Amino acid sequence: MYRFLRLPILLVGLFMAVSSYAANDPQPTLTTEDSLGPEIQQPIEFPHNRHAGLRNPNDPTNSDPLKGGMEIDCQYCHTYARRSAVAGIPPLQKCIGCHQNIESVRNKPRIVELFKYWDAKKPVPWKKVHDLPDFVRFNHERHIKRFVEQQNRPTQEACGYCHGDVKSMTVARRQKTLSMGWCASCHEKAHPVTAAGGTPVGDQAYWYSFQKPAAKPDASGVVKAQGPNDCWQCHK
Amino acid sequence: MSKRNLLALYGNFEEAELVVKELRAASISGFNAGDDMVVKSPIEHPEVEEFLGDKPVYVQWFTLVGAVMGGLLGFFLISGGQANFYMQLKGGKPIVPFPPNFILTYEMFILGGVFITILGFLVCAGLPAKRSSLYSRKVSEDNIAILVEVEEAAVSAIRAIFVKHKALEIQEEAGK
Amino acid sequence: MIDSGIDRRDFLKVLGWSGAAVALSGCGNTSVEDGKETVVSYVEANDYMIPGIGVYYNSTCAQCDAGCSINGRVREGRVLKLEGNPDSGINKGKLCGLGQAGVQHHYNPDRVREPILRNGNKGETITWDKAYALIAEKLTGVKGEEIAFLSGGVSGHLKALLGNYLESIGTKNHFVYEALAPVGVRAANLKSYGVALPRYRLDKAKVVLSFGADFLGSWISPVHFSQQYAQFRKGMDGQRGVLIQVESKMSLTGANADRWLVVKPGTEGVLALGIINALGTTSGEIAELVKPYDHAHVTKETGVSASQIDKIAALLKLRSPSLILAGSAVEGYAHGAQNAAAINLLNHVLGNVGKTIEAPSNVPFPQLAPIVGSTASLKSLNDGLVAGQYKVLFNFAANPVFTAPGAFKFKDNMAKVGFKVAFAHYMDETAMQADLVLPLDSALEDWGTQVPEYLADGMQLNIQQPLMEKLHANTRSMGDILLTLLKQRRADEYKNFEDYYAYLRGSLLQNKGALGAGGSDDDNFWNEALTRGVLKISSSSATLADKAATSGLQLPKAETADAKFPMHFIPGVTASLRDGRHANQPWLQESPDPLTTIVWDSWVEIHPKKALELGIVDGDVVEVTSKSGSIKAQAYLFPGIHPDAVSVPLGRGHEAMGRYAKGYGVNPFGILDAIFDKETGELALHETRVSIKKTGARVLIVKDEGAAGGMQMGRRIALRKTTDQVDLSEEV
Amino acid sequence: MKDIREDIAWVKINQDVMKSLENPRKLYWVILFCAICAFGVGVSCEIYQYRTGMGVANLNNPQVWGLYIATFIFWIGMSHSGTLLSAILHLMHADWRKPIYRFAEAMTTFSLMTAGLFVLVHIGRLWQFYYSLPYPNERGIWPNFQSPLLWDAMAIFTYLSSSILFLFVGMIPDLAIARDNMADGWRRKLYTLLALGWEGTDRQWRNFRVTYLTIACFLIPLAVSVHSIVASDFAMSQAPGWHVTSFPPYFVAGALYSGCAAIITLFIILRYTFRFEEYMTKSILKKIVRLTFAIAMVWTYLNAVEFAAVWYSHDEASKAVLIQKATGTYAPFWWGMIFCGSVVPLVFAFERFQTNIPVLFATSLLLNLGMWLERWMIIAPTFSHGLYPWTWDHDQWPSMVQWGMVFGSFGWFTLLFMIFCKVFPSVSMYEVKEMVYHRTLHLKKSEAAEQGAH
Amino acid sequence: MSVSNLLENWSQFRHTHPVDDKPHDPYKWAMSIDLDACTGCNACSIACYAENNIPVVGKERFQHGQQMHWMRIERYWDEDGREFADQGAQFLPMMCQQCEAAPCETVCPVAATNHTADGLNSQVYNRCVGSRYCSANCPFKVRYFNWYDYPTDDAVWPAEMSQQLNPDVTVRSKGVMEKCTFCVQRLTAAKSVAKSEGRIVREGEVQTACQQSCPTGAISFGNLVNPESRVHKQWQAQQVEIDKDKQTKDEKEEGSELRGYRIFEDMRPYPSVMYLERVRESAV
Repeated sequence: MYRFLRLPILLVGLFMAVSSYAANDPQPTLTTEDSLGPEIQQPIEFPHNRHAGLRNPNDPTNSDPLKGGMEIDCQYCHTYARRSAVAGIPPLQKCIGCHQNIESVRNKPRIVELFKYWDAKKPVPWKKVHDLPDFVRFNHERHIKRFVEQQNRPTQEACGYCHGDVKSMTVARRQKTLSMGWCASCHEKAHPVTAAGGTPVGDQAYWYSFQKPAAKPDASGVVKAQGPNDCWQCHK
Repeated sequence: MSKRNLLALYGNFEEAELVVKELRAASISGFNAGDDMVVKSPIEHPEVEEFLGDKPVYVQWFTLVGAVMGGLLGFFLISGGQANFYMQLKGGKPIVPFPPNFILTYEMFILGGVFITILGFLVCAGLPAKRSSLYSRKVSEDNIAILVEVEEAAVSAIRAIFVKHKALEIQEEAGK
Repeated sequence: MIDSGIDRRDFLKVLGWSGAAVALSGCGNTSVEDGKETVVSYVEANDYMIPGIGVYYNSTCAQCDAGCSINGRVREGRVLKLEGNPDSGINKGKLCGLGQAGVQHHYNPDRVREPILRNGNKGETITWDKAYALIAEKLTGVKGEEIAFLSGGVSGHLKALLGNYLESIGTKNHFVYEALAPVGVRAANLKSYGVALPRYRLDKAKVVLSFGADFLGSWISPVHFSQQYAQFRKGMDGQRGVLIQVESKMSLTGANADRWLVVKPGTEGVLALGIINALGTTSGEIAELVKPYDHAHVTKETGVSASQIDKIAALLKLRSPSLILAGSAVEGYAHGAQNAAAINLLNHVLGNVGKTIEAPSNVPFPQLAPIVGSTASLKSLNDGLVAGQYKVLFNFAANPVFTAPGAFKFKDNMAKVGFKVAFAHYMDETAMQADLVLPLDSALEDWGTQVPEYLADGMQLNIQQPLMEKLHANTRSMGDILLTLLKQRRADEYKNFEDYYAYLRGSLLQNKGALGAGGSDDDNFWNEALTRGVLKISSSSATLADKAATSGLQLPKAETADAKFPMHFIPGVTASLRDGRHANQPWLQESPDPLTTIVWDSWVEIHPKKALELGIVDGDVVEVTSKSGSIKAQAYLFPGIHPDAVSVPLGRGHEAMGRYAKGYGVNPFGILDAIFDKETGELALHETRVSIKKTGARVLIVKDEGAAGGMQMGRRIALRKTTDQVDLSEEV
Repeated sequence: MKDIREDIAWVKINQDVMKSLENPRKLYWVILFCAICAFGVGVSCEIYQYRTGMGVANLNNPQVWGLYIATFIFWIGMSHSGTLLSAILHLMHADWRKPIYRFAEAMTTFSLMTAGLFVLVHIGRLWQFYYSLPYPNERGIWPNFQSPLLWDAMAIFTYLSSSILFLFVGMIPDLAIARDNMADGWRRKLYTLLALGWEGTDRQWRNFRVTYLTIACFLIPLAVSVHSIVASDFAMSQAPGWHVTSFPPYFVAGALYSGCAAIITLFIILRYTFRFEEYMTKSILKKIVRLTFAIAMVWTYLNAVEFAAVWYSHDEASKAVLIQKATGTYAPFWWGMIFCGSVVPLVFAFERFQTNIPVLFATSLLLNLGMWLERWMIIAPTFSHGLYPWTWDHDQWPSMVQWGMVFGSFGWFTLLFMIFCKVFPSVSMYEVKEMVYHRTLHLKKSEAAEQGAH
Repeated sequence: MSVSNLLENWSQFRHTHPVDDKPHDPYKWAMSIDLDACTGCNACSIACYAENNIPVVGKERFQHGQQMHWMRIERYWDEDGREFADQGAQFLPMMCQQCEAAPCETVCPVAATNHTADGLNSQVYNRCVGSRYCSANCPFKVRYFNWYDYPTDDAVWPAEMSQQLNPDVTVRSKGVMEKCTFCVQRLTAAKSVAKSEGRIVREGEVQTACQQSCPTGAISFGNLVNPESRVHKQWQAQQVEIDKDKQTKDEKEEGSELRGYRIFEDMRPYPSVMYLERVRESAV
């Protein structure tokens, strides 16, 4: 008699399973073939790997750019990130500042192009790669402060949370979805207020939002708090 | 042993009833009045159940399961959604407030009940189904049809009963 | 060199800001869009230029003559918002709505962008070189007395430069015209206190009795007075200051008064003398003067009840010091200066001079001191125009075609001039009549210095500096234009000054000793001045006289009603539109008039009683006719006006000046009769008599106020207590 | 007078009803064309509004809702009588519902669909409508389940889908009849598909009966909840004139009322258009009319209760709204509503009018007008005369865009209804047969009893 | 959706605001407006236009009641039928009251308006679908709907004018609701600075645009839970408590000498703006 109950039970079960799975995992993945955002035509193909990439593993002391990266810190060029909500692009004078002394690449087409802009006193019209919708206001400063200054994480790791493995790219491309659910998936969790080795700033109470950090460390010995979750943190 | 279908049409319900009674009474080998006989009628005759024997209906169990699942799903979907990220206070109310959730649970309860009931109906009534090979459009007008599925051997006995009761029309499936 | 300190002026040039993309599509598109937008980036940037973070520069507000110092927020090379500069003694970090709308003057889409040679209604864009050459050509062979230069009030280095230019072309015909200048008050003050504008100290007064001085709205230095007013309301020793306002049409200040007294238009002086009479503390010639002004007489003339006069007199006696102000509403009559003098007398009687009326600072550099404008000056220009005396007319910072009283027929007279040059920001009514229109930099792109006429807090030289790069390549600073024109005449003398900036910097540095920075390094001094936006200069005080200026004080008898034009016409001066020069700033147009909440249009204020008599209801289009013309506007029933008067606000009714000004409202200047103050020769703004008539049309009044008409319907929204019900002493 | 003739032949029932599916008359095309035109007006208004912004509707900052929500409630209310009455009468074994319930249920479905359009039309950013749907998404957020609008959406979705299922399930045997009687063609294919292979076997009928009964049981509380939730859109808010405890029953009564009025209207139209005089008898009409009268009096009572409650309360703001309704700008409409809603139905009290078709037709239209006005009078006066006097508006009047969409909605409804009537049997054939059958049995029994008595 | 989260933090989800034991800490932004100091000059309103990218709608749309001023200055007359307004007018700046229990929040179908941890009533433009229910339920009617697409309207923001737009504030397109935010962009910036220094925002460190421009200083704004703040002191001096729908001072006799009140307090929205009653001299 329960013969004909099988189908509906199966269907309902399937529906429940799918919906609960979908509800638990709201993060979409990038659907392009190489799991990266679209390729972008920049006025000059800036080789991030050359500047920020790791040094030649065979000869770590050799910083000859032809043989590997130079491991320049992200913040050497993107200096605004730690001081402003926007990371910004270094002013042209910064590129020139180094390149006017590097004779070896002076005649490479990209560098020639760069000097053309300099001579014309025109800024390079770089295209935005991680271009969030206008109503989203991501604050670079806060994230740098939290991860790099407060928790002493390496810059490339901290930046890489959102920007991906830029040191291996030439022209930067998006690696994460940057969807709201993706941002939120981090903010909704309780994180340690300071990581091991991190430097506490002030009395630390001021970066939580809905939940106050616990007064005492939990069993594992860390004080945890949830990331800010007001809509107005990012949308204004 | 191959089986064959026979269909007889009758103009009114009383006559059909007599046929059914006789078919049940007659012990014809290869024919089981309980399983092999189907009565098709243009309207719903509660009496059919009486003379065909009480057959259970399971639709209400679907209803129960559907309604309960709908209600539970409703409540937990809503409360979970509220409690999940961007759990923010609204209008000074708790993040998971009961009155609105009950209202929505109530609606989901009904929604689940109705949907699963329909599902149950389709399952229990065996719909959608292919049309059986013997069917007369007169059934959808005013005739009552009696469809039997019998062993080859019993066909003639059945047919005799049909004829005896002055069937308006008898259809017989061609032999295989 | 890359890293060396970049001069502020050069800096604007090398910034090379690329991001023209302004985020406009606020909240439409929701997906991440890589590579569609360009990043804001610079060629070179100073350390403090961080994308995403605003930089603040100080400058001076040019929206009115008060001389508030502004603090402009600049981000990514664009000025975004103006705020008050806390270092300024005048506005101390605050800024009124008019001042804040200055960015809309700068970004106005209707600015003139190229020099235009006009021929009738057609205009032809020409180059600056051609324009300069044209001026030189037109001036050759023209005698000095055939040239007239009309300007608004000017001060600072621009004034000096202008003076030099006028001298170089040999003319003395500099007409300085301000439509709403307090001329009558100045004259009376000179008589009573020996200075034109003393420092009023509302904050020290316990009672302020203001005769038509809209010091919170539009009078002299409203932001400064508002701050004083706040202090005055808090009061000393928990005793809240009392404000009584006497006027015929309620001003913003009147709306804030504890008692608003409506008087018959023009009889403010009578009431003042009546109060002196009621005080009963005088003797000698003053007592003699006020003797006829007993209660019966005053009540009959002014309409103010005897008990009210006694109450005021009692209050003035009880609380001292007080401050009596004579404002713009009292000076607009043929006996305006007399009116004001009668009111000033009350200060003398109450002994306020020296207490709440203080001596102003002298301006140590007379060449930089402001020349104040008046309508009398326009009148003499107009007379000259009628006589066909002028062949060349320059116009700068004035719009007489719009603001001259209709009786002047200024537009027609101006046509008689052979060559008219207008230095203009917009194609306003006067520029439309000019032959050559030269586009000026906006106040936020320009260099300059300014000395306000009313020095609120000691001598202060205001610095004006560009907040951003020029918006339009072909506009010029007035200073640069004058310098170029001067070089046409006296090339040798000015060859050292590359441009007006160099002139300004040079002459300030030259005088830095006198400016109180004798020892400091040039660059430091200059940078400090730019950073602070104001130069506070120690200076002597003028001497204040306390004269019982009774001689010649004679107020006219009550005049008999004019049957044809029975109503008094009071041109309303609103805080945001003033004489209409900023009517093309949409924030000001859309900012509701505080009293009527009407926007984007003109209206005729009529007292409800009078309206009932005439069968007029809200929104009826009425025709207001004077001897000189007539205007039609919607009626607004207003409980704050004398029943025998109607009022139409000034500032609207432009026929030119771009999309936000043109065609909104009517221009009451056009129906003003040419009646002048007997003493000062100034136009008597309030002396026009009108008749009003329903036209039969009716419109829906565009206002913020809802259908409840400013009533609370018992909802407990805006509550009020009286002073005997509250204890203010404990308040924070 | 009988609800139906007992001697009517079953074959004739099939024929009569199937005839309504045959080639339409000219009049049908005319009506259909008009409906399309009207709908077209509505659609173009919406396109204009979608592109330009809601401002073209001449809504303003206190008056944010306007006719859209008023008409939305109107259509929701209209939807109530069909399914709800059908379900109640089914449970009560009132077999006179049988000839009329099909079109009434169709009316429910279509007016709900029309109401749904108004939700969409009303939304300022229609292109972001999906934000209000609860589904897991990449934003990681859910709609606000505390909002009565969401309850509304949920209730309407449930009601609409349940009504459609109820209508469909009840129609399966008729679809089988249509399938059997239809010549080959797309329609036959359609009916074959929709009939799901129904053959009228005993197993099918058995499950059918239970299912139909169960859904009817669910539909009654559902229908009541739908309109009381619509009422809570208002009653849950703080606005004067809305924050009234009697709103939910008031809305339900109003819904039944307007639905019944609409049933009368459509009854008369169908009776003439498809010549259903045999089935849609005056006797049945009389029953509906009496029911409508009863509901009209309930509505009148609840209306009076609402006014009385406001009048005797200390809520000055609500009182002000009431006074404004009776004397202000909206007074003509408000009194029109009282007249149409409470006075006009008194016609139904007279027996001779209960079967007077022209009178009933006119009256039912007036009732509908009254009920539309009622909804408007709930919305507009509260907005224009709300809590905060400063924002009281100056005689806000809906623009042509709003009127166009209201007009268009009637076109849309008519369009759907006209198509339905041509595609699906608008009288339930098998149930009329049942009705005839049972009445015949009853007749026989009573005849037998009579003879026995002799 | 984690049901485990629901069960784990159940007690947290059942807290109510502000009457329950859930105090704002460390921030609760609040305002107090001294109506005696307010002169009705409109400087605040224009400052708000400048700071928050508020569109100027023009005469025709204003006539239709579609104005967008987040801060409006209301002017009330005496209602005793006097011939002249000889007691002056009453001005009242009205903007979003940032209610603690905001009626608008519960009714938004898409949760575009919520209560933030620092006590603001947030409005998220990009989430808004434009049902306008919040405005319908707002007792103060301080929510403004974008009836037209102002960003693309050349009469509102021609290319030149659009350069003035504040990049910190989203420009609202058609179909979204907007309202006063207490200049949240300034608050966030100030909080960010303070966070980096490991402290809370100091009194006076952040000002709203209206407060900054007000020539008479009628508007005080600050952190209500910071005992140093002027707002805190004012609320305390006036004995106005945020979580009361009837102030205890009103039952006491000396309370009647205090000027502090909140509009529509008895409807229990718990507004964050306290007004100080206007005072009139009784001697004249």
